[in-house]
Order: sequence, then C-alpha cells, then structure tokens
Amino acid sequence: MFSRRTIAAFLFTVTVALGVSCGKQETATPAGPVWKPSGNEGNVTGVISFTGAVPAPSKLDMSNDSKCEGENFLDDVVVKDGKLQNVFVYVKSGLPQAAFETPTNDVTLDQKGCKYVPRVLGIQTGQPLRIVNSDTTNHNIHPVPKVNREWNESQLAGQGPIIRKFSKPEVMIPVKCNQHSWMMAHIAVLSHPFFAVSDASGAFTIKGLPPGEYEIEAWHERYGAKTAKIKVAEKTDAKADFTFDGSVAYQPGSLKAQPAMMIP
Amino acid sequence: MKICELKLVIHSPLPTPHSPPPLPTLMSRLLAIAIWLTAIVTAGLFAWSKWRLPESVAAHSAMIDHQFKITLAVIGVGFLLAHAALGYVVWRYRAKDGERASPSQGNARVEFILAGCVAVVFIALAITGQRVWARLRLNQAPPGAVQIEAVAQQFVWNFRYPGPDGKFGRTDPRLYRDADNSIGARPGPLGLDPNDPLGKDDIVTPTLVAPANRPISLSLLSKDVIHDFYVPALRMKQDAVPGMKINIHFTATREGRYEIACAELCGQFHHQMRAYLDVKSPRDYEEWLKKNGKQ
Amino acid sequence: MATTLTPKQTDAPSTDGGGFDDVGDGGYGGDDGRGGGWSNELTPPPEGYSLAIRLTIVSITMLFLALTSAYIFNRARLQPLVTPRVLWVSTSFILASGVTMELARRALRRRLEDRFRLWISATMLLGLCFLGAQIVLWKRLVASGFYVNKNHHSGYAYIFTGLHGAHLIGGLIALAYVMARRPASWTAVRRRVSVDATALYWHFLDGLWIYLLILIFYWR
Amino acid sequence: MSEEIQALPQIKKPATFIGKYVFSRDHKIIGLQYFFLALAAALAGTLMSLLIRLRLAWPQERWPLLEMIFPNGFSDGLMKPEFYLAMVTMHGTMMVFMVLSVAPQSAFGNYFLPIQIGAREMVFPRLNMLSFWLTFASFVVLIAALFVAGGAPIGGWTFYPPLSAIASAGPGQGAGADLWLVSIGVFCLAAFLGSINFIVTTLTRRTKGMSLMRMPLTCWGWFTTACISLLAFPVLLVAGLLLFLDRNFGMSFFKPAGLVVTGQVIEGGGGSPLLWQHLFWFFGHPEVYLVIIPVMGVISHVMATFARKPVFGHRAMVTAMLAIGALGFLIWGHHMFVSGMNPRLGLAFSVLTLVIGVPSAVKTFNWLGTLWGARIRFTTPMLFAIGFVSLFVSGGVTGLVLGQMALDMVFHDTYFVTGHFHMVMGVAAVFGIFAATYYWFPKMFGRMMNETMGKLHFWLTFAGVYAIFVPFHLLGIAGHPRRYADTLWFDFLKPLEPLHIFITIAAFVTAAAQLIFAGNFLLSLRKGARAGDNPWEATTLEWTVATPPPMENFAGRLPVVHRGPYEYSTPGAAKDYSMQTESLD
Repeated sequence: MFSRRTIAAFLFTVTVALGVSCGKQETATPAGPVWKPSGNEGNVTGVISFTGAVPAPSKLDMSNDSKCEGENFLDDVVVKDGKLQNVFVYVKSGLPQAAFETPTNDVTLDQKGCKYVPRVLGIQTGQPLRIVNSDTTNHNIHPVPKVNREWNESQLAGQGPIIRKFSKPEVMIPVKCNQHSWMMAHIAVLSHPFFAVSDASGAFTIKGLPPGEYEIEAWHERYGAKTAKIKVAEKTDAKADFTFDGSVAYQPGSLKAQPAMMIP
Repeated sequence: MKICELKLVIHSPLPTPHSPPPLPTLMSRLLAIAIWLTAIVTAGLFAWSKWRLPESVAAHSAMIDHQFKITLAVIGVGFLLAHAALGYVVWRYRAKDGERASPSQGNARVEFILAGCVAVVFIALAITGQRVWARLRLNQAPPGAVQIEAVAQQFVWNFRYPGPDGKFGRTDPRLYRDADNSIGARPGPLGLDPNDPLGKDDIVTPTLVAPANRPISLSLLSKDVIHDFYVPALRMKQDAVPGMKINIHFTATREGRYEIACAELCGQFHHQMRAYLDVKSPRDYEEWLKKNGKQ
Repeated sequence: MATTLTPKQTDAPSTDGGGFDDVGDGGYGGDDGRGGGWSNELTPPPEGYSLAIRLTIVSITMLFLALTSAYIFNRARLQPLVTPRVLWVSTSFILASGVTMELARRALRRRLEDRFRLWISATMLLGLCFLGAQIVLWKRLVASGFYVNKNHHSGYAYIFTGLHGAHLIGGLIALAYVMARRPASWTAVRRRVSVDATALYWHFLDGLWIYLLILIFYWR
Repeated sequence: MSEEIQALPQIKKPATFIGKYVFSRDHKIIGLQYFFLALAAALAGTLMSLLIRLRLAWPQERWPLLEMIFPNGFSDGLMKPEFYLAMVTMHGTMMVFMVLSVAPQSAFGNYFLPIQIGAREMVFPRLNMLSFWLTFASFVVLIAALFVAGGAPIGGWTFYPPLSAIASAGPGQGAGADLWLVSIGVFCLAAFLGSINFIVTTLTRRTKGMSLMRMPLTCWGWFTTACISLLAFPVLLVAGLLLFLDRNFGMSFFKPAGLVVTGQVIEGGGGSPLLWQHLFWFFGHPEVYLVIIPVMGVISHVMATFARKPVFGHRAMVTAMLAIGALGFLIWGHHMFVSGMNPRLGLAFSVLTLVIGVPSAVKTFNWLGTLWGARIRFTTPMLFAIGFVSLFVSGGVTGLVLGQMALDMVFHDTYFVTGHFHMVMGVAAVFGIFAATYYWFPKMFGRMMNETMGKLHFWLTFAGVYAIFVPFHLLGIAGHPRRYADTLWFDFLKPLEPLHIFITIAAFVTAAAQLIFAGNFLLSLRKGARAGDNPWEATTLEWTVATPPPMENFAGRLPVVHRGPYEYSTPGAAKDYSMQTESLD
C-alpha cells in the first residue's frame, strides 16, 4: 500500500516536471476563415518626412572586438533629403476578421560588420526568420519580446543560419546582441501581410489592402509611433504621409523601482 | 583461544585465496616510486616558471608575488614531506610472511606536537597573508587619486571619467541606451542624464585609460548580473555586483595595453567579455582627456 | 541527546503486552553499549521517535534561522506592513491548542482514554481554527494592499506564515494519526511516546509562532 | 513481544520483485539503489565533463556526430558556448549532489551502517525508502532540465543570482533553471530524511557492547555527515525557495533595483545578490565536508584492514572528524573574499580557514602513522586508499593559497580553484568511493573483484588524475579564469592552449580507464571468485554476517561486541586480527 503511494508521489513529481517543461510551449491558432483577395484591393503608399535637426551620426566604439569590420556609425536615424528611413508602417486595426495565409518564404536578418541588416523588419506569424552570421566573430541573437517566447541563442563565426518563428503578433520586438552591445534590430510580428518599412527615400508601399477604413501606424525606434486614419476605396490607392519631428525625442515609460541598497 | 579458532571456521566457510595478494614487494616498490615521482614532478611543475601570470605592472603586486612564493615554499615543503613519508612507509612496510605489524595504537604526544607545529605554521601564514590584504584593501585610495567608474554589463565593460569638474553626473537605468556607445553619446550605455550639468563633461569609453604611476580609484558597478573586474597584469580581482558600488584602488607602474577580463560567470559569452587597460604616460593621459572630453 | 524515555524509566506495566523485552535476555544493559534492548529489533524503538522529532525540530529551527537571517539581511522589517487584529485571534488559538495538547498528553499518562480523545480533538480543532485565522490574516494583508510582492516585509510575512502553516499541517496529520490509530494496534508505551513526540512538535510550533509574531509584526 | 510483531506487519518479507528490489525497505537494497543511482549520475557527469574538455581543447572544431546526439547544443558541428556552460552547470550539480553526496554517505552508509553497529535495519525503513525515491525524483527532474526549451541552466552549480534569478539573462535560465531549483529542493528533503535516519539509527540501534568509541570510523563519518546535512540542507532549501519566488512570483530577494538586462528593465528591487552567496555557501562549504568526511571514514577503515594495524590515534581521528564538521560551518566566507563582502569580515574567515587545515593535517598524520610499522597488503582497495592520501595532501595544501585573501584575489575563480577542489573533494572522494567499492564488493555481491583489472584501473586512474589536475593548477597560476568556453579570445590565455589539449587527452584516457572498472564490476558480478564471509580478514561486524548479508543481517541473535573496531596484530593473539565479536577470553 505504501509502495503504491510512493509510486503515485513519484509519478506526480514526474508529471510536474514534464508540466513545467512543456508549459511554456505555445501554438498559433488561426482565427476565422482564411482570407482570400477578391481583386478589389488597393495599395497604401506614403513618404516619411523628417523635420528638425538631423542628429550627427555617432561613431560607435567597436574596439573590444577587433573582428568587427567596416563602417561603424550608428544608423538608427537615417535621413536623406528630409526623408526618414527605417520607419515601420503597418495596419493597426480595421482589417476583416480572417486568418491570413502564412508565407513560406523566409525573411533574412543578417549580421554584417557587427550590425544587423536590416535594422527594422516585419514578419508574419509563423513565417520563418532566417538569421545569418556573415561576420568572422561570434554573435548572439537575443529578442526580448513581451508576448512571444523569449529566446537567446549564440551564432558562432562559421555557423550556418538559424531558422526561427514567432507565433504571436507583436510590435515591436527589440533584438540585441549582448556581445556587441550597440547592435540593435527591431522585428515586428503581425498576423497579416499589410506592413512595410520605409526605404532610403522615405517611401513605403503596403500592397493589396481590401477596401475599408483603417488605422495605420508608423513607428520609429527613436521617435515613437504616429497613427493615421485612411480609407481604401475599391481598386484605388490610398496615400498616407507621416512627419517625424527630430526635436522631440522618444521617452521610454517610467520605471517602478525601489531604491538600491548598499551592503557592507 | 579455541573458541576463537572455532569462530574463524564458522565465519569463513570458504578459503580466502585473495589475501595476502601476490607480489607485495613489486607493488610496494612500484607504488613508492610512483608516489615519489609524482611528488617531484608536481613540485617541479609548480616551481617551473613557464606558467605564470603576465608580468606585473601594479605597485602592490611585488607584495602579492612575495606572499605567493612564501606560501608555495611552505606548502611545497609540506607536500614533499608528506609524500616522502607516504612513499617511505609504502616501500618499507609491505606484508611479509609470518610477520605481524606493530600493534601501536597511536602516540598522543607526537600527534600534539605535530598538530601544534602545523597550527603555528598555518596561523603564521594566515597572519602574514592578512597583512598583505590589509594594505591593499582596508584603506582608502590616497587623496588625489584618479576617479574612474567601471560599469559592467553582459558582456561589455564601460568606463566613466568625471571630466574636469571632478564630479560624476547623474545616471538613470531608464535612460540606458546601449545602441549608441560613442564617446560623446548622451545618455549612452550608462544612462547619463542629459540635463545634469555635472554630467556634461563626463567621458564614457569601453577602454580603461589610466595614467602611469598615479593611484587610481575605481568604483565597480554592474547593470545586470555579477561580473568580476580581473586584470591579470595587476594581480587584481573584484566582483562588480549590481546594486552595490565597490571601490578598489591600484597604481599601474608601466605604460602599455593590458587585458581586462571578467572572472565571474555572467552568461553565454562570459569568455569574450574583454576590455583593455591602457596605461599612458601622464602627459598622454592628459591629452587623451582633452581630446575626448567636452564634445 | 538525552532522550526522555528509556526502558527503565517507563511506568508501563509489564502486563500490557510489553514494548520491552526482559532485560535479562542476552545480558543486555552493561558494557556501555546501547541498543539491543528491544524485543523486536526491527520496529523503531520508542525513544527513536522522540529523538527523530528533536532532530526534526533542530532542522526546522535551522530553516527558520536561515530565513530570519535573510529577513534581516534584506532589511525587510524596515518596510511598512500592517498588523491585522486577527493576529491576536490566531495567537490565542494556537496558545490554547498548546494547553489542550498538554492536557491530552497528561490524560494519556493517567490512562484517561476519553479525556485524551477529547483534548486531542480540541487541539486539532484549535489548530484548524488557527489555520483559518491565518487565512483571514492573509486576506487582511491583501485587503490592505500588502501582496506577496508588495515589499520584502510582506513577502517574508507570507513565506514565514506559509511555512509555519505547512509545518502545522504536518502536526495535524500526526495528531490525526495518533487519534485514529486503534489503541490495540500498538503498545501503550509506543503510543505514549508518539503522543509525547507529537506534543513536543506542537509546542515547538507554538513557540515558533510567538517568535514569528514578534519578528514579523512587532519588531520594528 | 508477539503483539509487537502482529501489530507491525510491515516486517514480513516482501514477495514480489517490486517489493523486494524497487520499493524495498531493506537498507541493503536501498544502499544498492543509491549506489547504482550514483553510478548512473557519475556516468552522466563524466560524459558531460568530456564534452566540456572537447570544447576547451579544440574550440573551433566541428563535431557533426555529436550534433546528431545533441541537436540543440551544437550548430553546424560547433559547440555553442551556452551548451558548454550548461554542461559545466550540470556536471557540477550532478557530481556534487548526485554522486559525491550520495555514494559515500547514502549508498555505503545505508548498506553498512546498520551492519557495522549490529542492527537489523535502519530505524525508519519507510522513511529510508522515501528518501531514496525523493533522491531519484530529484535526479530525474535534474536530467529533465536538459530537455526543456533553452536547455539546462548556464549559471554554474553555484547558481549565483541575478544571472539565475532572471530568465532573460541567458539561454537556459528559464524553465531549465526552474527545474534545477525544484530538483535541489527535493534533494534537500531527501537529505533531511536520510540524515534523521542515520543519526537515530546510530544513537539507538547499536548492539550490546557497541559503545560510541567502538564504532568503526566509517560509522563516525556517516554520523558526523548526517549531523552536518541536518543543519546545512535547510539553509540551501531556504535559498532555493527564495530564488524560486524571485523567479516566478515577482519577488526580489536577490535582485537590486534598476537592473537592466538586454535593454529591458527588470521590475522590483531592493534585494541583494550577496544574500544568495551567504546562504548558498553556508550550505556549500559544509557540503564539501559532507562529501569528504564519510570518505575519510572509509579510508581509515580500509587502511587499518590492509595495514594489519589499528588505526593510529583512533580518538584523534574521531575528534578531527567532529572538529572538521563543526569548523566547516564557520568558514563559508572564504568563497566570498572578492564578492563585495566587507573586506574586514574576510580576516576572520581567512584565519578560520587555515585553522581547519589543522584537523585535516592530523588526519593525514594518522593515516601515515597507521601505515608506519604496518604490514601492508597491496590489494586494490588499499591502493586506492593510499592514492587517496596522496590526493588529499596534494589537493589540501593548495587550500592554504586560496585561504589567504590577498592570494585568493589573484586565484579566485581561476583554474587554481577548480584544480584544488577537483583534487581534494572530487577525485579524492572518488578514490574513496572506489576503495569502498573494491573493499565491500565481496560482501555486497558475494564475489571478489578481479585484482589484476583492479590494479590496472588504479594505476591508470592515479596517473590520469594527476595528469589532469596538476595542469589545472598550472592554468590557474597563469591566471586562466574558470568557466571560459574558449581560450582564444584573450592574448594571455592563448599560450595555455597546449595545456588544455594535454588535459583533454588525459581526461579521455582516464575516462576510458573507468571502462576497466565497469568491465571488472560486471564481470565479477557474474564470474568473480566466490568470496567467503571475511575475505580480507577484517575485524568489524559486517564481516561476521553471511555473504551477501541476508534480510535482517544477522541470523539468530544480534552479536555482542567485546572489542574496539581495529584490533589487528594484537600481541599474543592467535591470528593477526581479532573480530569485534570475539570475547576477550
């Protein structure tokens, strides 16, 4: 009788152990019917302008890793002729309740010259993210999401690509390399394909949006997010321009912290 | 007597062919030689100067190296004596047919004397060792020492200089911005408050630049986990603990570039957490300060 | 490590089945060795229970001492915490249970079976009431905004009371065991020693609670 | 009497296989279960150490075959640094908890303590069984940590927060670290139950005539160790509990305010990382003695048998053991000289640390004294015992370097420390385990182990461990920090690479030599020569019972003890040994 009890206790422990180990896995569940384009779609195009003084590019100090080569200037604010690059624009709300097909082609995030290329990218849930190390040094890729599962994996010099997926929509996920503290990328995960990143001329295009009214958001890593309402009519392109003011820096939220304690 | 023999018969019904084992002489000789050889080779390897810390560039390291030599000598003598004795008894006291061991149960006096000697030697070592430590760590940095702050994070070192005003500006964890680690960056990786006038002239660099032959007072801090400021050439090691500010001080005596390592496990790239200690002549140091300050 | 009970001090009459064998068997007792004094060499000697419970108490003391030093190290007591009045209720419950436990123990010594059962039941009831009062205490703490992670003081308050409660549940199980097991199925000595050990544990928890009460709620 | 037996039906002998060998309450079966658990853990731990060595010797080599076995640890054949650190953590935890804490104490102690003191069984057989199964559960949970997302924790076996308190501080610091904590918590409970059983058994179950000073030194070792673990493990449990709450319930006992990990602000604050270190080492230092003290007992025991001589200074040996056990609680601070603890506190810890060397030195004298004037029989267990003394001295003396704060500042967290504790607590204890296995194998399994294979095993292992761990010290003298996944990053480490390669080769050879032991073990189990009841002509009670010992150990009446444990070569006696049960005429 005692033996049986012990067996039960043992099984319980094992179950708890397995429960802990499996508890953090998550699965993506599609909601609603699969969305199909009807042919009435239009595109949203726009240009991101930049006003105010353009911050001088700072020279990054990469001296702690001699294998980091190439141009080493901070590239978070890239402005050319008053147009801002690397702004992520996406449809925030207004889409029909439908599941969007998961693309099978992958999105590449390269590590080159101890920088992430591209610095800002969008990806759909379940779409493979292919991470490549083109450097001769070691990196680690450490996205710090709030909704998705966090991971942190090193990618050594000469190591092949890492393929990862994100299961839940989340804008934005900062990505860092702890070894090269200046390395920074942002990944936006969306359940739909209606997003774009502004190019060197500040232009973007969101393709194939069904007719309707939407809220779209433009996000920049230093200047925060701006939203706009747009209306897409049948087979017509809509326009949405944004302007970021360089004199208003983005302030992160306040920190709830208790005072640090000094111990002898 | 007969009862004993009877019991023996009862308790060991089968013959015991395994004791005494064969070849006691060979085994005893081999083992004794092995023990002696091991001891000599080990002591020799410890004494051989092929593997040593990088040459010292700190004012205090002569003291440490001296204490290390004394300690090595003491433990070397103890080690060799113990192994000499072990080899000797193994060589000498092997089993022989028909002979019995000495029935000695111990000798309290010998034991007391030996324990006393050991205690005296050990405590003497402890006390001399304390003197070295006390001179290094129980006093403040001399006035006029160069103030530098070292802030560790996974897996990078940041160093901050107070600038001409001699005062560090305010920092805030909310302002940390690793993405821009250029020298003039505000807030930069240390989260310097751009509105604090004291911080305007602070210099933050990933390399520890220090003038030669001047005492340097270093405050160790950490942003995330425990790190350890370890400079082999300085014979110096101290944890950087988050939530604490730990002050150490040293004087580097020779110009040059020395490696700073992390000696406390801090994550997957612990083994790559390197920075440099750049010891410059006082003039070069002043020039460097001028060049990098006030941008 | 003196034990309260050795074969020679028992007042167990030899008629009740005898937890002990004749001392004469095999000439036990001399030669400064212990042991061998029990007829059945496989069942734990009654004094073993007593010793085991003392050792358990030592270990639990270590547990709470370690927590106390962590509490002091974290400067937890310097942070605010309310002192709900229900503390007095729970304290009086557990103090009363200590008294009833002692009464039960003595009743068993005097072989008053009914009274023994009465007092044990009272002890268990008071123990349960204490646990109930502790839950009310937790609710009061929550109502005052002192969640488990509000500050260190509240965190430690939950950990201390929770661990104490868990150990008290262990005591309740022991009480239920000594009460539920048929008296005929064990010897009187063994039964009494078990009750004594349980009582010792219970008094320890009693004292521990007073200590925790002062430590957490009144030491500022 | 009859009522007693009827009242406690659990005494009846188990009939089924499960009752007999799996959920057994027989202390001998439980001892064997612990023994095989420790063997399995030792196998796992050794394999992990070999992976560690591979990475250190050839950091840029590709191992596609290993990738097939550990798809998460390797990528394109390269071993990831986080996998290396996971192996470091798991190797340490596995060896310290599941091998070194289990084999000398729980395995051999369970098997031989009752027999050596003349008892039929542990006092609480069911607790004993529960203790084993908790240990087993702890082992399973620990192994499970290897297979969760992110892998095993990378924080080292010392598990210092905030690295271990924050899931985002590294891969493996998520679910793996939680499982690690659960495993250690369960292990603490098991150790508590085990130590209660050991102490009560020793104090209440000694047979007639078995006074405390007539107990073999093994029993003293087990008893002292049980006392230590009774006091030390609750502290580890508290530390683990607080860390678990820190990780999962938003508390911050170990996290100060303003932590920013990978750009993310960690909520909460006000805790101190040093608190963990104090709690952990308050357990952790006694843990070292908890490993070595039962081994000291075994070595004294084996040595007396084959030296054919009483243990030199029996009383001093006991005193030294107790002194080491007690002093062990006062010196935890020497692990924290450079941790940021007040540098003045270190002064006391440093002196006490060197003082604890005195009883250790006394023990060494007494082992030498035991051999002085002996008639040594060079059996395999005796070779391992002599090897133990050599290793204990070699590993012990370097403690005098690390005990001094100024030198610890140089050598802290370098391979000097790693070499020191591997020598004195790792392989010295393993030599004790081997000595015990070779010594008691005939009693446990009724057959002798093969002497030739045993000697070969000894010679290779003895040479191997010196070849591995002396270079560890040399790396340390050159300043090589421990837990570095490779040596290529730092200029001052690059010249040390040849030493790493040498160590790795030595490690593989030594590990391969253990196959001889495994082969010998399995072969002797089936084919070994039958052992008599007392093949070594030893004196203590375990050699008076049948081989292997029957259920309840002693047929008929319990033995009565008339003598001390090590009456060898008594002048005037007929043989050169007198069993403890022999009357004094």
